[in-house]
Amino acid sequence: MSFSLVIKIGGEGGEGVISAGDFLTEAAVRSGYHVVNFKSFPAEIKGGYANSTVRISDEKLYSTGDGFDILCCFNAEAYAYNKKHLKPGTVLVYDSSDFEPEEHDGVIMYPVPLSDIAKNEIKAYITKNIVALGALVGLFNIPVESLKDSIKAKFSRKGEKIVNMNYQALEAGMKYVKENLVKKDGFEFPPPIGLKDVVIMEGNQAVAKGCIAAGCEFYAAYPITPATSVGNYIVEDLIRKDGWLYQAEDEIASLAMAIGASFAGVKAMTATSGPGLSLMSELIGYAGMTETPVVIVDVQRVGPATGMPTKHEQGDLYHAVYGSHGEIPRAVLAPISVEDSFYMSIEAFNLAEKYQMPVIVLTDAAMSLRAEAFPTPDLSKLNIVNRLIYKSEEDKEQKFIRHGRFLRYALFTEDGITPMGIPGDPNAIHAITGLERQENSDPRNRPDIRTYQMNKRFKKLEKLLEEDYDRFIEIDAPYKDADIGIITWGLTASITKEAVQRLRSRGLKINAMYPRLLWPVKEDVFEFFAKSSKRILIPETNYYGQLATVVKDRTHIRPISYNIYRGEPFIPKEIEDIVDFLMENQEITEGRFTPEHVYGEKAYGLI
Amino acid sequence: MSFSLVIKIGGEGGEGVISAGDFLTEAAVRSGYHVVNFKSFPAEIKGGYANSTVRISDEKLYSTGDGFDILCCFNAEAYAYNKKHLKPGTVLVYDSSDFEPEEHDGVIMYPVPLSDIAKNEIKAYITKNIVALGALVGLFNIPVESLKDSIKAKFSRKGEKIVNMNYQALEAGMKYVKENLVKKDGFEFPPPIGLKDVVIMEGNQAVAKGCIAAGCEFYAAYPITPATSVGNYIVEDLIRKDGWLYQAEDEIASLAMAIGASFAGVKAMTATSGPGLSLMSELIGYAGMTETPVVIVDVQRVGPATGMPTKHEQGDLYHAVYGSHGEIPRAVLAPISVEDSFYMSIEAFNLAEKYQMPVIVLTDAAMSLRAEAFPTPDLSKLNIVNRLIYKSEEDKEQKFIRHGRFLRYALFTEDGITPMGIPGDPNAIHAITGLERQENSDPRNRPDIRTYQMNKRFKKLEKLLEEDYDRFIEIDAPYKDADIGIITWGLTASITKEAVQRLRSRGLKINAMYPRLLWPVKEDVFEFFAKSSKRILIPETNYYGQLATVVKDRTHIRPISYNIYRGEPFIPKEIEDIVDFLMENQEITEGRFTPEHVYGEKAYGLI
Amino acid sequence: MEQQLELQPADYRSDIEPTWCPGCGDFGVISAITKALAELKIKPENVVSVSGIGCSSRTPLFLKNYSMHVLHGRAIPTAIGVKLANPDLTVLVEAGDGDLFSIGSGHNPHAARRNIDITVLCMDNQVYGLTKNQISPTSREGLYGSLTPFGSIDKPVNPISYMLTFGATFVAQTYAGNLKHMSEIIKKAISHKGFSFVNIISPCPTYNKVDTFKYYKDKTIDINEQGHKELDNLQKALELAMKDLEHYYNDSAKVPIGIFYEKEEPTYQDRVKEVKTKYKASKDINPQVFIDECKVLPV
Amino acid sequence: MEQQLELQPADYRSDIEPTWCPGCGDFGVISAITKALAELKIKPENVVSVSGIGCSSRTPLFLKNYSMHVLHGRAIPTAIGVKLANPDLTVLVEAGDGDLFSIGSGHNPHAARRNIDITVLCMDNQVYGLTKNQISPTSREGLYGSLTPFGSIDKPVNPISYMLTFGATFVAQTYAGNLKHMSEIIKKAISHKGFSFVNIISPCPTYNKVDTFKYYKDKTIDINEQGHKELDNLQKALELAMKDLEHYYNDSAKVPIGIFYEKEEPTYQDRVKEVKTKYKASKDINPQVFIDECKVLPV
Ligand SMILES: Cc1ncc(C[n+]2csc(CCOP(=O)(O)OP(=O)(O)O)c2C)c(N)n1
Ligand SMILES: Cc1ncc(C[n+]2csc(CCOP(=O)(O)OP(=O)(O)O)c2C)c(N)n1
Ligand code: SF4
Ligand code: SF4
Ligand SMILES: [Mg+2]
Ligand SMILES: [Mg+2]
Repeated sequence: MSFSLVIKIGGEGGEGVISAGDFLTEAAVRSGYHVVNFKSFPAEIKGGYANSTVRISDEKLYSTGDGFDILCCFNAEAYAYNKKHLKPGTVLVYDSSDFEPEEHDGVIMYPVPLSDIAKNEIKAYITKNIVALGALVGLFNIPVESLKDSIKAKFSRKGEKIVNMNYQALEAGMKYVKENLVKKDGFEFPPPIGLKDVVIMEGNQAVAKGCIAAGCEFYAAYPITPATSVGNYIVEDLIRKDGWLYQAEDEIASLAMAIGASFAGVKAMTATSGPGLSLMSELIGYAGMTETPVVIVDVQRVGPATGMPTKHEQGDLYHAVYGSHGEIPRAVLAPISVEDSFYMSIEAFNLAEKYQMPVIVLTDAAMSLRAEAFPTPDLSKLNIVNRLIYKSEEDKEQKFIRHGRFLRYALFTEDGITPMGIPGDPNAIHAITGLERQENSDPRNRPDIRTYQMNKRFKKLEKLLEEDYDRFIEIDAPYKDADIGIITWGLTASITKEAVQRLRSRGLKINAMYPRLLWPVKEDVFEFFAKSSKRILIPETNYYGQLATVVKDRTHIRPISYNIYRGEPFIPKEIEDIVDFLMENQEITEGRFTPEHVYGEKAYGLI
Repeated sequence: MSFSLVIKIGGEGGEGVISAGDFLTEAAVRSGYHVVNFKSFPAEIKGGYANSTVRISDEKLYSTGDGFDILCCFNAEAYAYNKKHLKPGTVLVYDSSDFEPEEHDGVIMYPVPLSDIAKNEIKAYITKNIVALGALVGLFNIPVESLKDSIKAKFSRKGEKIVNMNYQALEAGMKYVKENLVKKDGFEFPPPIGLKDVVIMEGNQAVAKGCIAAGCEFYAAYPITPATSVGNYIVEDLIRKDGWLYQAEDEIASLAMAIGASFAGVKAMTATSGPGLSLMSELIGYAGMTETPVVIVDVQRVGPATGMPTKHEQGDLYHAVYGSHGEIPRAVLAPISVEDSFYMSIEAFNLAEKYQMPVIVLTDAAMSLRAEAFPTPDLSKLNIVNRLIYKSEEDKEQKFIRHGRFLRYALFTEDGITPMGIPGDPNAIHAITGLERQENSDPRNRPDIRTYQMNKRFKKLEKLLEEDYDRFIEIDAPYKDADIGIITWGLTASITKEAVQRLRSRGLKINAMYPRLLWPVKEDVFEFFAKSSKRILIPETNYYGQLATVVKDRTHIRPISYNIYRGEPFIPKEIEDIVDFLMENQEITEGRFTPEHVYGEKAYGLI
Repeated sequence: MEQQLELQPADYRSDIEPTWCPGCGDFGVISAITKALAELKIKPENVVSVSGIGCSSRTPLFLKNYSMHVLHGRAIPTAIGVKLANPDLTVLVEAGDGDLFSIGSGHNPHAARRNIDITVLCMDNQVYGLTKNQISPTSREGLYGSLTPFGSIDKPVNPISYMLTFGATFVAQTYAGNLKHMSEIIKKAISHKGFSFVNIISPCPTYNKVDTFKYYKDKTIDINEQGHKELDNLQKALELAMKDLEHYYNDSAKVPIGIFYEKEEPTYQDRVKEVKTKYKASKDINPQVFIDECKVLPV
Repeated sequence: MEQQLELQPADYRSDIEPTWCPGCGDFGVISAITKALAELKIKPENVVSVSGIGCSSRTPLFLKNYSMHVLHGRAIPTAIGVKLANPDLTVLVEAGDGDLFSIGSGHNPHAARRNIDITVLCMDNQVYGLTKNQISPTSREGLYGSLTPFGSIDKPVNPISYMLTFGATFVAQTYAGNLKHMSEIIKKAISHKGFSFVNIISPCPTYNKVDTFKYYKDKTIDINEQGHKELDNLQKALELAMKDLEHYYNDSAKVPIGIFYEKEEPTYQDRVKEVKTKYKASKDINPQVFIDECKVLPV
């Protein structure tokens, strides 16, 4: 990376911390940079410490890095939270009308009276965050025209006056630093590169856009942090496309509605977080049992129970894979980035429709808010799969009709997939039921029929493994005999990618595998990968090592689990550290490890 | 076994098939025999094929055997279902006023006009089942006085007239066979042994009695087959003990109520089947997160969804172990017999109270109805555990009080267990919440606090493994180098015991392990057992091999799974057959197998 | 499936034999449903029957239209999904008193107040049949159930006044012993545009030994015949509804059957249409548009 | 904890600062609750506050009594469990309109009709606060929500008439802008033996820009002062209740506050006691008895 800069903005929730980060993100994209951000705020409605970290580079980014280069503090609390991370060479920009920081060796300090400027010069305290952006522009040569464009794009709906007030605030910040401060650091933006054909999306937005691109026409919602905004982002697109979003009375109703809509012939979904996923357990089983396509997005947050609703965790994989009484075919997908969230949402519908089963997509709180720019998807080039629908005229031999009854659950297809009948078609009238049933849907308790129907349902997963599995597995294994092979999923995969680059640049032989499809599992793909590495490491942000369980269940791999469960994603350095730790401890070949093992103390990461 | 007899009675549901089996069972117990039965009827309210199999012996029984010695058919349908199992040497007693069977080589036939005798002689068709019992008495010398006692015990509430009518029916059956049939078989009861100090219970009754013995005072119920009768059996005992059973509006409410009652200081439970367990997912997480003791009995039935409500399956282990979003400490218990159901229900409360967490007990549809006689439990000899309650006078240093606040979630106890405060106590006022929290229950998002609280909660399971685990694991490993070591659970364990006896008597070296506590898992206990056997076999009545997954997750064992999922328990012969199959195929060391592998055809068991 | 000029009730009956006990009220109900559908000439392929779990909830499996036998308590939200996805379908819910008023009771208010155009038929036997005799929310006080061997100590639910309060736009009661009345009411309920609710007293001779055909034989009274005609008067409807359970406490009280309330109001679908018009909704829009809107556009 | 002769409202407040936004109506509600408890002299250790999830449902965490902050929608069944386990406790539910009337709405009828002696306080801001602005079941038509950017097209729930219909024996409404009225009503609700429901209009200045303190300032009218005194008349209560939402459609309509209904009826606990008397219930019975009853006894 020739250029990479991490700017962290912290302050009181509601003071524009998050939107300042968003402006910076968008402006960077306008200028043609790669950008990734991370936002965090408390579950409480108002107040509390919020922060936004924006990383900008001229190369593709996988994480927001290990820390920050530039810290911009709107208040003393933000300073207090972050001061332990102020290292020599980092920059602190702070609201000098609010507080005075301590001395920090080698840290470059830029006091700017943000509040005073906003209040006294602009006469609008609310512009404090824009004043801060102005200061950053002045100090680091952030492309100001892009920033202005971003401001304009956001505020133009509110009228020219508001736009101008914000321009003024920006300029006041710039002016203040020009006139009062001397640049003492070396951080500097190269000149803007200019607009490329990219879109910029947040994680939940990418899910929403992916679902609409896949042809979703019905979405049943029940609000829950951090999933609600999938609905916020999709609702108007859906209406414009003559679909509908229905705010249901709870999550059970949501999934029931989605299943009803799917039965009626429409691609349907719901999105929720852990508590909602738990409530949906019984109906997930019903969708699997009745072979009804449906997509369930779970934007994971910290569990169990209410947990920490705005915080990151990869804690719902167990429930997604093993939850619900009895056994059903299902697929569990987990995108590893915002861009991937878009494509995996499409794939979720593709798998649900092709295999007539529930598909669960696992993202998480941090991913939901992360913004990324990526090449504009071209829908005409994407594969959109639709369910197999019974067409009487194609069934000349009337194979799917017996004694005048439509055989929704016919047992004679090789792959277990049988055509669906859609209400309105007089030739495919049938019932669906959660009871075990014979081919024509009549309930039956017979041991043989039961066994055949179970086999029918699970045969579909075998086909999936053959026809669809491989494209979901990204293998980055340049070494025949790597020291360590890392397997990981979701946001942790993204962060691991950066760590792997660094480790390799330090000469370590590290292979990596990033499965997006976590269930079902193709044993030989995992074992083939594992052969290339002496040891397998699975880092996850959960307690037990949930992917590790799935891997142990379905393959022969005995992995080393590395688990944090503090409500935050990994930083790349932590992945580096556990790898270094393992390099120093060659005798470790498996087992579960936590930061206590590596750091020998109770230091649990960033705040 | 010097004496063992299996009598199967089949007919139309509602015709007294089940109660005939129950009379036989009770009478056998009265005479001092060991007895086990298996009952099966359709989910439909009326009609359909029902049957009851009773096995009687003078030695302890683990299963109802592989088939029957004597088949008694009340109608043609029962005959049709069973005729393929009529082997030379077996006996068929049938209602000759209803149908005529085909010829069967070597099968001894006794036609008895059951319906006609009931209708014409007794003038009460309803006594057909008692007439049949009379015929059996006449033919096989079943202790008639015991049978009369059983009839009297059952009907005495209805008056002497009814008792006498049934006596008459019994005698009419006896008389008919004496006068009209010649005994051609060799089946014969030895003389009665006489009453011993035993109780006779059905599976769900044993659960109910165990729970009341454990001190349960509150039970929230929502009816569901096959769990409802736990409530039926417990309700009056509970009231007499000044407790209460509340019929809730659904399963979610049931568990919420049990949690509320537990918070108020009372031992509380609910019982359900798979669909209910799924609905409870979110609250199971809440109980774990808030560290509230609660017992959830899941009488498993065939899933997924509504499945086959009256049929046997071991399909809910995944959900019990891995279900609910996020991660909590919990215990999952599975009794292997009716007697065990009694003791494991007590243990469920013991573990829930000691470790302040939800404990799930898994039984199943077949176990729920199975009757067994076993030595009368002596409560004065049983260990009943109560929760750790905060007592201000014992906390002289006020360790659990900080700034006037009670530290419900104190982090400084070594085992993670902290005393509970019970409403009414002014010294332990506190809140519980599903949010991550600090020691005094205030919600907190801090990474360090989150990590500490997670560790606190899971530390409890470590203590459990140390202090309580071993007594739940029955190991029967007489061989140092067994050919096969079988690990299995629940009802399958019971059936396996008989198969193991037979295999050993045939000279095979088979070890066996029957864990009652399925979660958490103590790796070294499993691995120690596994060392004694060349290969490990895990038979289960589910599709995936759910215990196998848990074993693979938590130990190094690579088992051979043997799975049936037809809605019926194994018979001992099937366990023998898979073992024989494995003995012939020494190259098989792991993997998943089904009857197709063993029998090479699509023959799925008994009906 | 051959085209038929005249649809007969039998055309809506599947070939599975109902598994109900002899004498079960639900036999009457299914006859009334098929009769109503035939007379309304709604083609079987355009009907979707949705149910939960219970003896009554098996009804859709005995019908030859599109059917969803869902999970206990989830018939109404599932039916809503069907209707929203395809408003041209006739969507019926056929479920029990336990299914709709116990585990499913949280869904009722929201379907009713939104006036979603589905027809809910509650087959009310005042007991849990399928699970073999427990009290249901509509059980009278004192009724024996396996979990309440002392007799119910709960005041029963009043389905009619509930649904009126929730804002249902068609609310009626009928009785399984009166096929003609039943099928007429069901016809009207289906024809009504908006959320319709019909409580059907449908005795369970096996488990409810009190609320039997014999009990109801001379107990019902047709409120419409008795002069209740001003059907869009909610206050009046409620007053009448309040009397529905009086017979439990007063031997001489009658059980009102007939239409309590009926009012034409915009359905949920009508309102959705308005919104869609504002948004110029169209199936033809290329979703690429939605993607392109995420480009960082020049300002 | 020192013994206090006189309990003050502050004795019921924990030392956590409420995380509510400045100006949130819930500040008033918590003051009223503590005031009511202090005046009723109920010791903090004998109070259990139970809530679901929402801004309002945080209330129990800000109180210094026994508290259960449960899951979304599960406050009422949890509270029932507490009360049944220990009838001597004063059990309060403090939750939001969404919690109680959306996800939790299936629990209301059953608690009410059984007349379980708990007090349910609904902090009704007509919006989902905690999840940042979605319409709630009590939202007026047209209200903007993040999932309904076109404005709500749903008829709102009427909590008062619901609870009356369900059989609650104490039903009232009050307003967070009127501390005195609030605390008086809450006192009466707690004192009432049986199921009490109080709807508390408690504006959310952050997300509900319509139903504000300003809006309600001169809108409320005390029905009891206005002559509604015959409190055990259900029909009248319902008539009044039906008018509760009129102000949404008619600018000159007032919002009724006060007690709509109050009637002494046997509580669930009273009925339980009767049953237990019949069964000669006793804590002292040795459970060995229950085991021995399974012996096969000589006849
Ligand atoms: C989640 C769940 N809980 C419980 C059950 C068991 N169950 C099946 S039907 C039923 C009640 C049926 O009562 P009702 O709806 O009145 O129907 P009926 O049989 O009386 O017609 C219950 C509790 C279930 N199937 N699923
Ligand atoms: C099962 C579940 N679904 C959804 C949520 C998200 N959620 C939290 S609070 C809330 C609504 C709160 O509304 P209300 O009860 O009116 O409380 P308010 O915040 O307005 O006081 C929702 C949907 C959750 N916590 N759990
Ligand atoms: S149990 Fe009752 S409701 Fe069920 S089928 Fe029999 S009579 Fe009908
Ligand atoms: S969002 Fe509304 S309800 Fe929630 S604390 Fe803020 S003002 Fe109160
Ligand atoms: Mg019923
Ligand atoms: Mg609210």
